[in-house]
Amino acid sequence: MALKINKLFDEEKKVWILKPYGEIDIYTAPKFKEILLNVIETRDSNIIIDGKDLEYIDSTGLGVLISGLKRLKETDKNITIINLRPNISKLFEITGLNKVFIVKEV
Amino acid sequence: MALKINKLFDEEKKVWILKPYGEIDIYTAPKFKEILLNVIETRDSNIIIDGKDLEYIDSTGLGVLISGLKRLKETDKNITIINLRPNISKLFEITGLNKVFIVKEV
Amino acid sequence: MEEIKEKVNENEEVNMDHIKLSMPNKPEYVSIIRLTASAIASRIGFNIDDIEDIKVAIGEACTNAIRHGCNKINDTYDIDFFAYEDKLEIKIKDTGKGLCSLNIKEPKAEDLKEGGLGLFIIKTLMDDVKFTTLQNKGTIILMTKMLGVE
Amino acid sequence: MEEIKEKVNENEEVNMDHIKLSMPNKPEYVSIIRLTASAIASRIGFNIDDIEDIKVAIGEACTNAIRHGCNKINDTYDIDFFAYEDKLEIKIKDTGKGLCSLNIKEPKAEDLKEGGLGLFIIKTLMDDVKFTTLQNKGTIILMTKMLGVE
Ligand SMILES: Nc1ncnc2c1ncn2[C@@H]1O[C@H](COP(=O)(O)OP(=O)(O)O)[C@@H](O)[C@H]1O
Ligand SMILES: Nc1ncnc2c1ncn2[C@@H]1O[C@H](COP(=O)(O)OP(=O)(O)O)[C@@H](O)[C@H]1O
Repeated sequence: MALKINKLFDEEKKVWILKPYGEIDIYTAPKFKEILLNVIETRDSNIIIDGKDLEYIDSTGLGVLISGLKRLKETDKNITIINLRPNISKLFEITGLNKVFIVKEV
Repeated sequence: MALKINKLFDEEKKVWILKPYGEIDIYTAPKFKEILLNVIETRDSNIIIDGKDLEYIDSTGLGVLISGLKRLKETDKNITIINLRPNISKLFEITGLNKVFIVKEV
Repeated sequence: MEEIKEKVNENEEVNMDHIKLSMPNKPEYVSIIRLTASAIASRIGFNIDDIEDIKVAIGEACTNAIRHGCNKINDTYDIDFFAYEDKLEIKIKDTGKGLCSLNIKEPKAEDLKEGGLGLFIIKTLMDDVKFTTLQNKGTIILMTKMLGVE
Repeated sequence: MEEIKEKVNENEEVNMDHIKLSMPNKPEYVSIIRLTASAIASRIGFNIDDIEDIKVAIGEACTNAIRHGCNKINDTYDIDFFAYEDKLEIKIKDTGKGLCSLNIKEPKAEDLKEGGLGLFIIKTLMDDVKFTTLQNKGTIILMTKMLGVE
């Protein structure tokens, strides 16, 4: 019912790794947006989102991801999403967002 | 949200061991009662109830235990309850039923 | 009835969220109410022990509403949650025959009675419990759990 | 409005349980509604995948009710569950400005718009979705998930 987000910058691969724990919905999306945009501002690089412990995301959360991607695209960077649970993977498929983000099985 | 009950007769110790999984409440208590009384009818001996996977019990469920105990008392048998979770242990204490049944920590 | 109404109006001036639920008087739905109550209590910030207490208390009250408090076969009863910053009030209202007696006694262990534990359990687990009963017009039970009180 | 009312009356003749919920228009309570919906769906017998679909759909509908469908600050909106043996109908009713357009388009991936996914997701995950909208008087969305249908 809540959301925690772990963030770290992988110095070797020069990439942000964000790992959300819990649910991203209308209540928690603003916090997620703040962290995502803050991360991009701090260091403009590719972002990996590890979905292993993301239990739920709704259109509000997808909207935040899209706004992050838009920002990154300005400097030709990207968002890769890994480890998505089947129920969430399904959402990316039906919305076509699996073709907008780099969605990887593992 | 449902209830399953495992029953076995320990031939060595001559005792029934019942292990409920889930919740005993107004909805599932009738099933629990049926199994408990059936067990007593099949073989009139002491009963051990293993509460390890009992997640919830309400006054309806406690009532079933009492009616089982009443039946057993007629032939000087008893009900021992083991492995109760703290939240359920508390219910036995406040109702004084920890002095009516043999309630053991392990 | 009056007393509870006044209480609710007074409440509306402070910071309070009101969640209303109407349920069929069927045993199979009580676990859903317990789950919803847990989620609300957890949102307010109650700890696990208190959430368990609230779960048991609301379960007992709903069980009574179904058993004693519903007249017709396809009847419903109402559950109101009043979520404050520092407490949760829960009101369960049925349309049954009303409580016969408000004399809730501590159960006597030696007696070995199958019933009569529900109201006692509610009183023990909650910080405040009020009954309003109208002969043949139903029962209202209003119970309160305070946040951070032992 | 008429259409949905008729439907409900018709329903009451078959075996159906009606659960009513009224919620404050606050984001922090949407997860509680999702949880309650999951529990109801599970009680009817839906499998895990279908329960997930129902959870997402009701989440989106409640999000819209809060975002677009509530006029006042301390407004509430209503969720009705109609539990049948072979389906779950969910009605979400707000008092907002009403839907401007019922023209729900498949999102275009290239467009990269932050919004506009909610109604499309609902339509995709549920077996049937009906909107009733009254200019400045709110929106009703009635969505149905059938049991055991792919
Ligand atoms: N909602 C209610 N409507 C009418 N009578 C009630 C209600 N709740 C409780 N009672 C009365 O109070 C008595 C004690 O209730 P309780 O302590 O829960 O035990 P039990 O339900 O097992 O008898 C019940 O037997 C019933 O007569
Ligand atoms: N309950 C509602 N009341 C009024 N308008 C609504 C409601 N639900 C949806 N809408 C309208 O439909 C549009 C599309 O909704 P949706 O697909 O959920 O995307 P989003 O909410 O992100 O815009 C909204 O922008 C809004 O104008």
